[in-house]
Amino acid sequence: MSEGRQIGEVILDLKNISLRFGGVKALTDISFDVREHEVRAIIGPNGAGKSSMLNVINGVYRPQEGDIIFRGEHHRDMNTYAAAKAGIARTFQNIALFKGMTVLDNIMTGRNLKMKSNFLLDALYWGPAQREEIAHRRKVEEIIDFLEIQHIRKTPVGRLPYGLQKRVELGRALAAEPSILLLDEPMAGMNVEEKQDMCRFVLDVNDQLGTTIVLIEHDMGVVMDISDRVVVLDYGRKIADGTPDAVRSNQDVIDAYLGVAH
Amino acid sequence: MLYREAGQFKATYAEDSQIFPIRQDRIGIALILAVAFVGTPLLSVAGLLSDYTFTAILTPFLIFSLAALGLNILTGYAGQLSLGTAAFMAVGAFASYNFMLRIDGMPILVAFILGGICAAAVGIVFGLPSLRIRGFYLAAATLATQFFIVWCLTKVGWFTNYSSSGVITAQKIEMLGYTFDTAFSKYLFVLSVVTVMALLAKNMVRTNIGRSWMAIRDMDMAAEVIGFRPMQTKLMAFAVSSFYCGVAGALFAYAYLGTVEPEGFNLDLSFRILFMIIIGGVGSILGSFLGAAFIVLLPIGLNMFMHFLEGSVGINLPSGISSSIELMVFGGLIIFFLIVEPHGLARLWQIGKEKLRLWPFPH
Amino acid sequence: MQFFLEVLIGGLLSGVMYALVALGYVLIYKASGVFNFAQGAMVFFAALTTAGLVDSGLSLWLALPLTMVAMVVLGLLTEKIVLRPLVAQHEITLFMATIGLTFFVEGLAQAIWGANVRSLDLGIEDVPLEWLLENANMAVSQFDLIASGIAAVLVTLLAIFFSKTKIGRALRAVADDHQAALSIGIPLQHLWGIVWAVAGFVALVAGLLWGARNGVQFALTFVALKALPVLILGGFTSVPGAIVGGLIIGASEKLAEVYIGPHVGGGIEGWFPYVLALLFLLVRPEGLFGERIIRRI
Amino acid sequence: MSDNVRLPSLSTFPRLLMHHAQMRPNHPATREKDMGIWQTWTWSQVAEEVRAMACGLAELGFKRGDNLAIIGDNRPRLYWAMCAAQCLGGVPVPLYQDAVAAEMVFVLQDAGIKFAIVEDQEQVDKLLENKSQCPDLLHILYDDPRGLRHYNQSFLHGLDEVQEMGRIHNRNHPEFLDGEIEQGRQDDVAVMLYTSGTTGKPKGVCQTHGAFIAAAQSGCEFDKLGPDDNILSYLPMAWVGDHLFSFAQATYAGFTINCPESGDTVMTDMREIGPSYYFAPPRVFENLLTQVMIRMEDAGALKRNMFHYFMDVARRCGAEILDGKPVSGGDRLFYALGNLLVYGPLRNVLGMSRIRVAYTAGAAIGPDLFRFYRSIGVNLKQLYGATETCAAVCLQPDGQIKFDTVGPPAPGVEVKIDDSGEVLVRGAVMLKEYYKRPDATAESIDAQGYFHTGDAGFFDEDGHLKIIDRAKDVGKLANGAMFAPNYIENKLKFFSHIKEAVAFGDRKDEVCAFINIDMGAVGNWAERRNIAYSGYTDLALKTEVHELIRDCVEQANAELAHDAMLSDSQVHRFLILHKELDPDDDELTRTRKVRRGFIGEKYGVLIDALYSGKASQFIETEVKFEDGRKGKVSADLRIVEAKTFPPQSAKKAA
Repeated sequence: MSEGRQIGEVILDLKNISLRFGGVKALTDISFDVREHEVRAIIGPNGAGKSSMLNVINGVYRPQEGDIIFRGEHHRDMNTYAAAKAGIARTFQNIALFKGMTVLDNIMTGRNLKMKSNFLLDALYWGPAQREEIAHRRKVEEIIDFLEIQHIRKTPVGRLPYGLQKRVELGRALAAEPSILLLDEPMAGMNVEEKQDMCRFVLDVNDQLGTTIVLIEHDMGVVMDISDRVVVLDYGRKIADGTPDAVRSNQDVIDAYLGVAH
Repeated sequence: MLYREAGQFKATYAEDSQIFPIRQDRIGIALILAVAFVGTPLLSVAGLLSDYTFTAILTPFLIFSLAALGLNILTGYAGQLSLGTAAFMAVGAFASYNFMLRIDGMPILVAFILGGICAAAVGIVFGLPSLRIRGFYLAAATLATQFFIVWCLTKVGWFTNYSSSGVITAQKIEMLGYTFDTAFSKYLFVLSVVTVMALLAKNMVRTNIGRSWMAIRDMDMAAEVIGFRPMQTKLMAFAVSSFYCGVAGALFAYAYLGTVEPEGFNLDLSFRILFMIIIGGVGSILGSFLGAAFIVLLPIGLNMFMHFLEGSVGINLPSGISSSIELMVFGGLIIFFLIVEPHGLARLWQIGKEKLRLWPFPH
Repeated sequence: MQFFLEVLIGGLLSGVMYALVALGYVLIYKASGVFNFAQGAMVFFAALTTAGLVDSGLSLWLALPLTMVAMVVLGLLTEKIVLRPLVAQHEITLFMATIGLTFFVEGLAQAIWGANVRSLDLGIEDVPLEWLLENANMAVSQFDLIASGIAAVLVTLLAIFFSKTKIGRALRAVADDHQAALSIGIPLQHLWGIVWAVAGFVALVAGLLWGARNGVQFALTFVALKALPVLILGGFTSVPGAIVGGLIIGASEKLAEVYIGPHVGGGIEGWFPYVLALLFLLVRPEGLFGERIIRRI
Repeated sequence: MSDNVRLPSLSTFPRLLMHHAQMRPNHPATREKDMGIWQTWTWSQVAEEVRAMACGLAELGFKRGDNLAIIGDNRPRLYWAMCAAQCLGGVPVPLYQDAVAAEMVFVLQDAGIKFAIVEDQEQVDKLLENKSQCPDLLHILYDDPRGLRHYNQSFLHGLDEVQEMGRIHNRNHPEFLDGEIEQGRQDDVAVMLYTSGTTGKPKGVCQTHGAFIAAAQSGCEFDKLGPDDNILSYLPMAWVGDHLFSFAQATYAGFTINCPESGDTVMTDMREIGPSYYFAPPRVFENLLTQVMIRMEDAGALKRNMFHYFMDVARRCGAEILDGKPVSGGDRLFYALGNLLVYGPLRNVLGMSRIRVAYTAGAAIGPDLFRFYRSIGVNLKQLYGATETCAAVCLQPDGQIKFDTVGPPAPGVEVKIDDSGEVLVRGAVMLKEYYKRPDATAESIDAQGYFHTGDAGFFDEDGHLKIIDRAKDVGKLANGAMFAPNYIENKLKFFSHIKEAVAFGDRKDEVCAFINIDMGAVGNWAERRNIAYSGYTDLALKTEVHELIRDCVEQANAELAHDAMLSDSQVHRFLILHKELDPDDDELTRTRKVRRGFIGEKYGVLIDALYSGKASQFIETEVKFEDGRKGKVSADLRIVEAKTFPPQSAKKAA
């Protein structure tokens, strides 16, 4: 695709992950890995456990069994803070923006882990806190510029249309300068034009910043277009894993998708 | 209409992120401060403002504003509903009293700060449940604070210096040899404290700490995922909020009432402050002031109205009914605001301001 | 041991009464997702209205239905004027609205009937039950026993109402899913109206019992505050939770007052139930019988 | 500049720039809304940037006499690039940034472009598309690297890198650039602007430093512009108007240019900056007014009545007060009140609070429109000029504003009307030549040194010039009466519901017209009447809309009936076109002038229908969409008769 991007070593390795809620099995013995700088897609019918998988990766859910190896370190499970600290950022299937805040402030929150100021300095403001705010504001403005959302900079996110909210949420995740970006259906509910824009942004992030991307997406065209490798889940189990072409021709996958139809 | 913003462009981020980015607002706030600091004292010296204005209206207004500001930080910004505001005020008041009482040469401001810190500490302890429970479970839990603290202050004699009636008499406010003993000197003292603390609060809510509160409030799961730690964030909100309430409580005792008993900080007071932020505006510094002004002025206005009814119209009202009507009006207004404008007077002001900025266009 | 039992039974009896008040909350919460802080004010309103009517010369048997009518009207009006416009708002907003309602109802009651303490005589004397006193040497109030009996009957009736009747099941459905409730064929607004009317009735009974016991005064509203820890303990959505919670709170509060109270200066009834409930919450945030909430994102 | 004498040391734009860098090093020269704030460069910083860019260009091999294409939105670095080219004795050639690739080829070839500085990936792509057809094109420099990471052509350079190269070059050869600037002469070509040309291929108009400085000087002195003025630079850089105002005058007087964040944010940015000096073609003013009226429609009754009441007051006396003419005390009082309640706030929301001088040019402006702005206290004036005359021939002086003339000739410019009625111009502001087109140069500059503007007009009793039409467009009706299509079209376009009009009538018995409705105004009108419509075509076919437009046409006819020379030009029949005329379909020029000839050919069937007395006509047209896709629009167009009036002028004259 591009010569600027070299797919590297395995950065995240999930081994035999099982997750249950009470008696309900959400994930059963799932293993797959993610390589540095690649675009890795997770697909599957509704209820296949895709979002649960992301939630395991960044510590929202704790799997009952399994091993998560992130950058060579073994974790029984992740916790959200450690995951964020380690450079895992994400967006959510149902937009999880901070509705009462402006676009600018929402994206600023994404930089919180990089801020050193404390509440006393914040309260006094003029001096170190202001300098820090301004330094981070610059970074955030770059993201705003990148995502082409200048015109809504100071709009409360609650007033924005859906497509733009998705974009702002991506901005908030990018603000953390993550090494792995988890995208939960970034293009769901968008029109063709918005999807194209979002695809472009995702590819640009991957390409220009070298960010590893794990995404869940329903639009098969998009998935096949932009991902390097695809893992397919169905009823909480992995049924296929490989390049888009390989997955497309996999009989289990075809059955699973046909199975959804009736 | 009054806003003429054409040409007010920002060439630096510092300019862009100032508290009042619009020049007309800066002029407005400067005027208000000038009137508050210079205008009212001048009027008072000239005899145009009575002591009553200061002791019964302006000073309590400012103190309640500060308490409402404290509650607003917790409830409005961090989204943790609390019904124990008065308890934190009580801690501030009684702690300051004891610091003044037991440590010789304790400067009054330091005592207030220490009082606030004690309140913050208590706030952290009673904020701990917020980590496990949310919503009105938490609100109900904060009632425990209210009952426990007041009980504690009543039952443990040490806090009230073993006063038989449980009533304490606040020491004089003295600074650098000057005693704030007149109505308007106390007002000026309170005004200064409130101005500084309001500024600090504004700074907090527009920087990382404030964003962390709002993030937890709006979408706690997402906040956690991007790296805000719920425990630190919520406890910090409890601490800062309680600190503000604590200082407000100390001012309440020292600059307003003079003598105070633990029962003075009852649930009713907590509710009153909650009402201030609901009517004034949840999640707004300005709203804290507007709400406090409203709740302080409302009974006075109602009373005048009753007098008017009795005096001019000749309707004889049963005794005690005015307090009942006051309750009804309070309750009715709360419901009215929640239905019609859940963001309170501050939002109304904001809408009005927006209209003025776009005048003559409607939107 | 005898004394302990005496205290325990006294506590359990008042616990049943707490449960009664708590039930008023659970009813409304289950049906409309509103935590009705004004339940206490409604208790106060009911008691004051009955006492006021009796004091103005009506017989108790005439005053009761009149009060009932007043309570139903109050409930319906609340539903219509306060809650319907706030439908789909955040639960905290609804909660705060009911705090406003509390003030309004308290003010209204006093504006109509005055702020004086009144007494309410139901014809049951508050004397120790002789049989127990003689045989077990335990002082258990006859009034408490009868009152608890009434409360227990009511609680049972409500529990049956909820689980067995069509309306009751519809109400439960409402709590879970408004759409599903609609499909039952009963308009949502009617259901809410019914619930508020029933809540008014529960408040009336509680008001009568508490009012006759402690006198009809403003302090009656604090009964509601007693019911809060019961709810925290039992869970906001559970009828059995309210009953068990009420018993636990009633008993432990009395025991604590008697056994711990003297060591710390007394008067711990006010906060002890809360602290107990809180400690419990830290272990089980959803309460005894509450449904576990999985936070989904 | 305080001194009126042009020192030889200030005879070129690079010298002027260096002069400002010395005189007012810390005064803002350029601002750009970027990254959320107005990034500001002072004159000394701009001089540094230009120096780096020029040295970088030199390093890449840019030499005296080379032409530098500049393509993009109004970006500071593109403005600086003009000066950088001039420093080296090269000639900047700004191109319209919205032109499609194929349209650019001609200019790139004609001007023999060797270097191009462009804004972004979009423009780079267009140039790459044309690269094979433009063998001269050696280097392409881009301002914004976004999306260009994987473009590895060796002739592509980021401006950042080039400037960095230039900085190093400048450190090694500190004397180099000053020496180059020193070599610049007043008579050197400073810029080449391609005329859009309503017919034929565009021509490159070569203007010297001397000409543009003369034009800038006369304008600045005329309106007392100084370093503290601010202008919003948002018009295409390839247009002579923008070049005069945002480059020549700004560099001459040392005032600040402000580049908006993007085309979409011009309104907001205008409001933020609050320029003191403003320039816009009539259509911009018209759009603004339409928006004002639409937004006021939504206001409450009280506010709306207040607005209309005070607008009446303003119509009565606003313009007079601005002109300093005597007005009754009562009116003054009402106007002052209106200023507080309506005009002031309105100027504020439009971003016009601080405007001292605003100009409009490029097309005729409707008297109502013109009067509106003047009456609310915006000192809007008209000017007349052409690319060939640095846009500066006539200016309206303060206090002598007429709605239908463009004012007396500017200082130092000589204007004459020849026998055929064509306007001729002579003076310092005239073009040097058309690039590589001696034939065209000879055709338009006569032996006496007059430039033939191609416009028809006359002087009124006060010596103000009145322009009627393009000279070549003025034709005759079959009965011999004068036919000035532009004049008629403008009259129609002054109605807010009509966006474009094309009049036909040369050598015909009567006048007929095509109409484009204004989507915004008519759409709003339809919504208020609950008329549902799905798009332009659907709306244009509504009977109600035809009625609406007929009223407009008949009003215009009534006015024309009063004009002695033009009363025969009343529109007898019209139709509403099924699609909007579009520069992408070659129906309009890039400056949105109608290309009557092209339209006449393309829609010949419609014209025939108009004159054949048919009631309707079917038409199918191919259209290009913005992304280059093509589609078809078809419709059955109704032909509408309009009432005409007997000539009134005879009575009036008598």
